Amino acid sequence: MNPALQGLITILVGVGGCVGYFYFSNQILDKVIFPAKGPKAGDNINRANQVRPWLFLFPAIFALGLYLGYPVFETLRLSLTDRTQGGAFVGLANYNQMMAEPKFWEAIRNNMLWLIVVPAASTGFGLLVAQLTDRISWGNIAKSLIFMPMAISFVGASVIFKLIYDARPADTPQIGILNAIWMQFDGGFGSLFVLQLLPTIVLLGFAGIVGYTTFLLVNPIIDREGRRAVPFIPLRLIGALLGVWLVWMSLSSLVGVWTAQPPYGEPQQWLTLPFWNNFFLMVVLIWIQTGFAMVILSAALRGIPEETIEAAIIDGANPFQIFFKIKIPQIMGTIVVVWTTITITVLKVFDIVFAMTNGQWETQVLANYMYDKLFRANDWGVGSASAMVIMLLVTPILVWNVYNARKEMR
Amino acid sequence: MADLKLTKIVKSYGDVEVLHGIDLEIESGEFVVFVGPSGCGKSTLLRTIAGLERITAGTMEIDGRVVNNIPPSERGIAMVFQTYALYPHMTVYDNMAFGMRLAKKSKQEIEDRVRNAADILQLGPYLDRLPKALSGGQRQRVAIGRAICRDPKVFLFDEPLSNLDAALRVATRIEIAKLNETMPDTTMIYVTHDQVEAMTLADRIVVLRGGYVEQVGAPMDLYHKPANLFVAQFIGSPAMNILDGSVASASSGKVAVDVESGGKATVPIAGTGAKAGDAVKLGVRPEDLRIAGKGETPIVNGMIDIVEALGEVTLLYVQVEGHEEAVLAKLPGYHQVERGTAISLTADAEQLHLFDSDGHSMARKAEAKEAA
Amino acid sequence: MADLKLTKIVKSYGDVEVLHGIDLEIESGEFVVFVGPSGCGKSTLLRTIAGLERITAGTMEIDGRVVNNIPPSERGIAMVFQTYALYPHMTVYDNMAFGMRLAKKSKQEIEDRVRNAADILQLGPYLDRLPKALSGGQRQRVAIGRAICRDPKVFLFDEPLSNLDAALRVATRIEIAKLNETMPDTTMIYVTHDQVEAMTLADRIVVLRGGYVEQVGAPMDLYHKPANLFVAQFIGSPAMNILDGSVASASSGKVAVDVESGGKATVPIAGTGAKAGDAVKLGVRPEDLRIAGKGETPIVNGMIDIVEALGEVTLLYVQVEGHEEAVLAKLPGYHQVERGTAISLTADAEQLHLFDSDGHSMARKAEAKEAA
Amino acid sequence: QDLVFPVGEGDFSWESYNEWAESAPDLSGQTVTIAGPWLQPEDEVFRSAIAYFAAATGAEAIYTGSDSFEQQIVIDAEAGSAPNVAVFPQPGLAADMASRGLLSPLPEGMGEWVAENYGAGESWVDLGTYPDQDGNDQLFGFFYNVNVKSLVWYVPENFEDAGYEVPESMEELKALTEQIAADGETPWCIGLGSGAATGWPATDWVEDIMLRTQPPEVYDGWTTNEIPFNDERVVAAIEEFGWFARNDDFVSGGAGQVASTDFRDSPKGLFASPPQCYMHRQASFVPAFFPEGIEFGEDVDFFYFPAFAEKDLGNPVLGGGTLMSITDPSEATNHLMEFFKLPIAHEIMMAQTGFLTPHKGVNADTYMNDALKGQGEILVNATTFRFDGSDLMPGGVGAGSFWTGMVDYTGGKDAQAVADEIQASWEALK
Amino acid sequence: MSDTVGTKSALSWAVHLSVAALVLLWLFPTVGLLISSFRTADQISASGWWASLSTSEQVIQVRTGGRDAARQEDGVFVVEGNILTDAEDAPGAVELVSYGVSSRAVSAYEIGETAEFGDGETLTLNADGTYLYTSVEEPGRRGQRVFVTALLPPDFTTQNYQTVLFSGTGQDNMAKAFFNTLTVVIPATIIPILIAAFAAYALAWMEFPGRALLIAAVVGLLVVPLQLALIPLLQLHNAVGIGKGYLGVWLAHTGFGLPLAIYLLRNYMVGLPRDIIENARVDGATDFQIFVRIILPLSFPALASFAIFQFLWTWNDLLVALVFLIDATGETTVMTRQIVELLGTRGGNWEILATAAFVSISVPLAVFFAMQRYLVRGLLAGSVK
Ligand SMILES: Nc1ncnc2c1ncn2[C@@H]1O[C@H](COP(=O)(O)OP(=O)(O)OP(=O)(O)O)[C@@H](O)[C@H]1O
Ligand SMILES: Nc1ncnc2c1ncn2[C@@H]1O[C@H](COP(=O)(O)OP(=O)(O)OP(=O)(O)O)[C@@H](O)[C@H]1O
Ligand SMILES: [Mg+2]
Ligand SMILES: [Mg+2]
Repeated sequence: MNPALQGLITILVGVGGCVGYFYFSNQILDKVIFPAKGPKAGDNINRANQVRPWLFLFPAIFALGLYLGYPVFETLRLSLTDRTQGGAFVGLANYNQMMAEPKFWEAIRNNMLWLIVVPAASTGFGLLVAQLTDRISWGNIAKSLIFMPMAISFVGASVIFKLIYDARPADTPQIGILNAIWMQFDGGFGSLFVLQLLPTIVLLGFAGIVGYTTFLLVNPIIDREGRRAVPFIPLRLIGALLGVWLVWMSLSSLVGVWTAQPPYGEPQQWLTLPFWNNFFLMVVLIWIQTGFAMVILSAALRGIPEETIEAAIIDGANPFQIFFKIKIPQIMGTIVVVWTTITITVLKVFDIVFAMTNGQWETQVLANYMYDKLFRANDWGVGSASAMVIMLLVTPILVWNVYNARKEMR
Repeated sequence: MADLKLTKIVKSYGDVEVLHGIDLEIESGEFVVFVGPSGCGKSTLLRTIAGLERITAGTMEIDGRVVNNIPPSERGIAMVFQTYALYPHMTVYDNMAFGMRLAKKSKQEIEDRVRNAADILQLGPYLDRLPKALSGGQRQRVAIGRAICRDPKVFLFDEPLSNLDAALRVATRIEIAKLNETMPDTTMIYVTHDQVEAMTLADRIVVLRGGYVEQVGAPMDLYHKPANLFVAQFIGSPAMNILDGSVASASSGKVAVDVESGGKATVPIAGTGAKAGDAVKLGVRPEDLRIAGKGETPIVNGMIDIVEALGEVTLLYVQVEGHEEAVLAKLPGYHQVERGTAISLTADAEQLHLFDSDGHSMARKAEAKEAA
Repeated sequence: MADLKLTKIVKSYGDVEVLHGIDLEIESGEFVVFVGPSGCGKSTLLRTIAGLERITAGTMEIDGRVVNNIPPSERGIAMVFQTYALYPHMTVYDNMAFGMRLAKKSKQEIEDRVRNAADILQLGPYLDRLPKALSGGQRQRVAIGRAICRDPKVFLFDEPLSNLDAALRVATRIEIAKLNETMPDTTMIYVTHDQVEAMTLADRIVVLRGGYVEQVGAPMDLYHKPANLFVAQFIGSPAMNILDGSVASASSGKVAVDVESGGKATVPIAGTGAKAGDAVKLGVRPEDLRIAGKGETPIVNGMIDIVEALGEVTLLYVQVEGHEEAVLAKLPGYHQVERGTAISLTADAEQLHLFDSDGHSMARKAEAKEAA
Repeated sequence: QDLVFPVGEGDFSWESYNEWAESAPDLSGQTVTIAGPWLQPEDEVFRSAIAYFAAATGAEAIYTGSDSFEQQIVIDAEAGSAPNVAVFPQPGLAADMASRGLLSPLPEGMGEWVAENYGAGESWVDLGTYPDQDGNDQLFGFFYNVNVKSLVWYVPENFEDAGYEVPESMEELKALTEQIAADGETPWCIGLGSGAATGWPATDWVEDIMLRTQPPEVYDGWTTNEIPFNDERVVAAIEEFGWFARNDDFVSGGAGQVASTDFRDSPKGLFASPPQCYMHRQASFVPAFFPEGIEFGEDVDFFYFPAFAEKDLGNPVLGGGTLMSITDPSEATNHLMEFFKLPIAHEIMMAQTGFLTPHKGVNADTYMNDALKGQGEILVNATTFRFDGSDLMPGGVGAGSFWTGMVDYTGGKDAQAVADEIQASWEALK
Repeated sequence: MSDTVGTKSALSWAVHLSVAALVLLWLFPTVGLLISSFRTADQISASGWWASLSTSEQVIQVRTGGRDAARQEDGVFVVEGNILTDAEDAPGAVELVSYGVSSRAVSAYEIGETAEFGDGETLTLNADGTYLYTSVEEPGRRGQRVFVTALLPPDFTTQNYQTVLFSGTGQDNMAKAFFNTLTVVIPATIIPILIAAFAAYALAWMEFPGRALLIAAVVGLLVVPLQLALIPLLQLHNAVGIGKGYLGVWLAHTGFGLPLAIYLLRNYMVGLPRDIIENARVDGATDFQIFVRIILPLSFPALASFAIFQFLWTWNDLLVALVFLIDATGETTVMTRQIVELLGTRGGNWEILATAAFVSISVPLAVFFAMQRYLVRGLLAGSVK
């Protein structure tokens, strides 16, 4: 049979089966079990309506329970047993073993970096693009182009970036763009400008923005002594601490920028530069996820009532003040949702690290660590234990989301 | 303390010209209301004054200074939006303080001004609330308060009451009237759909239609001396009844009209232009109609279609032959009348309005004299 | 062709009881209007009748059948929502036909009924449009048409006009009144905020307050004989002026009242209960006040605070000593009065209302007789 | 499917095939599924080889390749949907799966046959024998497609231009290395990059050097961890590798570039103009990554990675290879295994790709070219043949810490420290 | 606001410029890949892709004619020919800069100059590529190696695409893989959306005990790493007889995609106007009818947006397909796998990598561009209130 035809039939059967379930189960409920006829019509309809949510939910609950719920418990079980001993219960031995491995701690440290940088950068860029393209004529084209990486698989993206990071010996033409640019620097004024002045400006700007944001976060707490119940004090404090840390980080890197002796004229193995290589890997994910953030945030920006912006204009706010003081607070909810989604992606994505460095040169992350344990070392105990750690890391986000969902229900 | 002068203001969106050269002068401290049917350009005109829209041509002057290119925040205006446009993430206090903070006013001054505005509008207890915890009327007051805090020279309102329910609308309207009195130097420009608001608040009303100014004048002038059919029908609620007719005879100072549906009327008109046989339109307000006494020539004969008794007045919808729309009469007091009974209505000659076939009002005798 | 009987209807949301045992009988073909301040439970009551909310206690009967557990679609009702609730993705025709299609009516019947409803509401030209291509008034007509198509025994309206602008509101109100006449057998229940709607449409008005029924009666009864202070102030617009006072002397059939601000009034009251010195409240409607003639005892003496000239009437806000709110007088015609001038107002004794300190109305003489 | 080489034509060993084909039962309707790591173009070649099995028996033999074969076979076998035959790229995983009861022993008599018919036969049997679930040693793996790792590739004309000679001993090789560096040129191209498997080429270096600095017994002890990984002899071998790889003058791009240069890219330096390096140590399969149009023996050639002349350890050969195991036994599968004993099953491969076999019965003339024939001879004549050590170590070491350790080492980490870490990870696995 | 007085044009320029910069930055990697996919392996490893757009100076190796082309004149062997055109893989017409005959001195001679080297060998190379080679000894089979420094014009090839799409059995397999992939992806997109939509509706608009708990559970399951689930689930599939196949892979994708689908769709549906749903109820619609006739059409933007996301994920997925679909018989294969297989042994070849990556993103890109207008207005309202 023609594969196209075969595919079509299979598709029809699959989708039809699904539609059929919903249709016929409802029909049976309404027509056979609790027919809306006869003397008990009213009661029957009521009863049918009590059953119906479960009809609607059944496939979802079934699939979720089976494909996601069950593995969670299975993982928990595996993480407490040892297969080489025939599945004997070993308590926390796997966890102990994992904790003893420096690679694990390296992965934890890197993961923390990823968890801060990638969601922040993706959301930040997404927001920036969403805002900037909002009112320009070719905004939709720009958005489409920036969304494009979403269509590229992680592995494909890794290929693309490997080409970018490629290094060739010094006297041969570089085929990696990054090194080609790097080789242009010679320690002269150009390099001074691009490698020291520019980063200094960027870093100072970044520190400034973060510092200002931190100030905004803390301001309501210290200002106007408790005149108002400030919402989310703990969240604000955490945010503020994070902000202070980021400011400190950027200021200390400033020192690095001016004291470091860049190895001019030598092609760099970007993926092997310790610490920095993490960032080169993160760039890939940021490149992909920005499109996602942008799409959702741009919709949220459009949802802001125009009048509030006009009111701010009349109040004398400049474009930056409008953006930071009027727009951002109003779409905070969306920002957090986007942030959450990307955070979860970060925790789960291992393909990029796997394909580009496989965790070597100190780039290990938890997801790849887990994959390593599961499929290379065939150590299901430790692999499952690390999976549990991944899930644990998500708990704060989970709690927050559950809290939100409950609030919304009320 | 600002007079506005608009000269040949044109505003186009792309190819669509929305305002076709508006000339308008507004004096310092005046309360001017823009009215007009939906889409006539009221909001657009207001927004060009605010600077939220750039004008395509013409000159806009505030206090003698051309402001065509001055950004909104520097025009000394404040604006209250139909949807309140409160910043949802800020408390009432912050909403009001926002503009002043941006202007780097001192803490003390901000505090003072906010308190002052809150006092005027009785918002004191709500300063720490977020807008979503306020009722509609309170929100609108916050929006007004925010504008007051700016201490503007020109106060702009774009249908500020249309989202409120009837009772609140009345209450807030009165507050705005009071505000106008407490700030006698502030020019206020107010856009509304609502008859009553326009009539009660305005020093002068500007009637707009399709991007043109139809008439400018004090409320009672518009009510009594509409410049044309449009204004006549637009001002006053329920709207003026318009009856087709023709001139039976035109003596100097008096025009006798045969109403198409059979009635007759004589209108005192400064004797210009009208001659027997001309098609004219006769306007008479529902509240001017009364049941024709014996011996009086009725203007309208018809059959009662609907009776609405509102307590102090009774509305009669009278079906008149050859006239599609019912003629509405508003009679004071309570009238027990049956649907379907025949009725004859008349009105005092002084209350009648006559329009030529182009819809222009024919000046009444008294007015013509005045004008002379 | 359906009478409703509500017995001790209680509705709670969680711990909050919103309706506290409503008893109400509505006869077949009646037009009943629910009024009351925001949040009093009007919508909730209407929705329990529709079956959209399950009642917590009590019995609801339609046509003698207990419908407590009958789903909305089986109750023979149709409902028009404040927000129209049109299906945005269906044409006008489909919107109206949707319910009938679900009920598996024949194509022909659907066609007939939709055409019929479209004729009644003059929607013929719009049947193929999507709701977004209609104006507000047209949308509301579609919503009504959709309800008509269901050929309901009970027609429910929840503030159907509140999203329309003034002119449209009047026009649509009239259409609903006509509808009521074309469907004389259909019971209609109508929720509104709007005085005028309530007065013009209702056969009977149900005044709700905080989940209790305050008074049920014909519009003119409520206007003339409010059962208590709340109804008195609620019905009629502008609201009745309430003046504090005390009984000076109470002879049989007449109570003399000293108004706190200095005036005096004599109210004809069936001589029950009132005795000299009792604190009472005197109610007088703005439209009943007139400028006290020479020799007349004024009820109110005060100073004119605001004047609103509306053309056919003039509103005077009179500041009265010891009385926080201004007393409002609505005088027919145009009055040229200055702010700040002193004024004395009075009213006919028959137009005065007297309430005891609990706010209950003291029955007037005539009424007491009637009741007897 | 058409057979690539018509039966009866060419140098192939047709008689044994025909003989077997005649006696083979009719297996029409049966299917044998084979999963392995070969992808394009090897998969096509392999399919062309098993086509002869299909032609003879009527059974359908289906091969599917996958780049993540190692993970997939584990998942499939665990879940119970394994193919009939799995082609393992290294013994470690096979041994692991055997101990979990996921493999079936090869048919009776296979062991004896290998011992008799393969060069260094016993060692091939040993490499394919693992304890099963119950701890009993059984033959699970049959080696098919072997490669020789002790090869150094070079461009003869470049040597000619510079006047260099092919070195005969390790001492000469080191001297040549120094001389090339002294001439201002770069002697070696070394690349350890291999995506997720980055680091493995270095393990081959270390293993090769181990065989050249220590007796085979030490090597064997090392691969089983009887001799710990951080033994000084192992550390010395690592440092010997460091002599080549950690000297900026000796490797193209400098030492820093070694770890991240893709092993598939690194031989290209030989062919650059001017050349980026003169020598490249890599296994027999590397020609697949040479630029197009390179001719064996002319544009490129290889020499044996020599032994130290002063150490009397003979000419040891390091090799690797794929082995076939039965993951889901069936009648047809057993017959397929029989088929792989035939010379023709090897010759078809030899004639089309860089396939080497220790099968003594094959006609060496069917090798695709002389170079391969030479490698085949190295293989058959090896005095000491040792299998790739990292492939023998447990997966967590041989495909884990050893790889990453070598990357760390080329990155500048101390050899002893690296060895200690690897040893620690090995102990953790026990 | 677009037209607010006083918006500075400098600012709007800055906006345009920064958007342009960002777009370029985002586009850059992909452009590099696209260009690389039109170059040969040797070109890619010889120079950066950006250089391929202009003429570049490169050293290339060519050979003179060998033994067979030589004729003997006066005791010396003479070979004449044109190095630029003679050989099969000759570079064609290029501009020559210099040449050399030893790998140690690749540009020792000017064009036109006569080189003398070895034991009495001479070579003269002219600008048009013609050469004269003489040698006292008989030349080798393959002739003298010559290094030429040449200016190579931009040169692109579609060969890579032919290799990826049409080489050998590749053509059949690609077509088959394409339809197989569609067979996997379309139901794996529609089924979870359908199931999620029903569940989302129930969670948003139906009253039943345990609703909040279920919502919480859905959020919690967003984070389960899927690698863990593979073996137990495949075991299960085998146990219940689904084995490996389309049904299995659909179910797996459904299970893995559901939490996000339910999360996003529920948030969207909660935002739909309550009155419409109640009105439908008064009109006599059952929940099923409300869902099908009212909710589904109204949720179309959200459904479309999620469909795009799910489509991209399933299209780009390899792991789930490998585990749940592709069995040892090789009957079923998907695009991603086909591409990975192509990369196979030649994994180091950028040109195949690049081409394969482009082939694999072409369909998702087409889908995206076809549906992007829904994306831009879709999800939005939904994911956030
Ligand atoms: N951005 C725009 N682009 C094109 N036309 C516009 C734009 N904004 C307004 N218009 C058109 O300008 C005209 C005037 O609009 P405007 O909002 O001023 O009317 P309005 O009198 O305020 O009406 P309403 O009473 O309904 O608010 C309308 O016909 C409208 O369609
Ligand atoms: N779902 C709910 N949960 C809890 N309380 C509710 C709910 N719905 C309504 N209420 C409360 O019930 C009371 C009556 O509400 P209802 O909507 O009937 O008022 P209403 O008279 O229709 O007011 P309005 O005129 O503003 O529409 C209000 O106090 C409201 O807060
Ligand atoms: Mg407007
Ligand atoms: Mg309500």
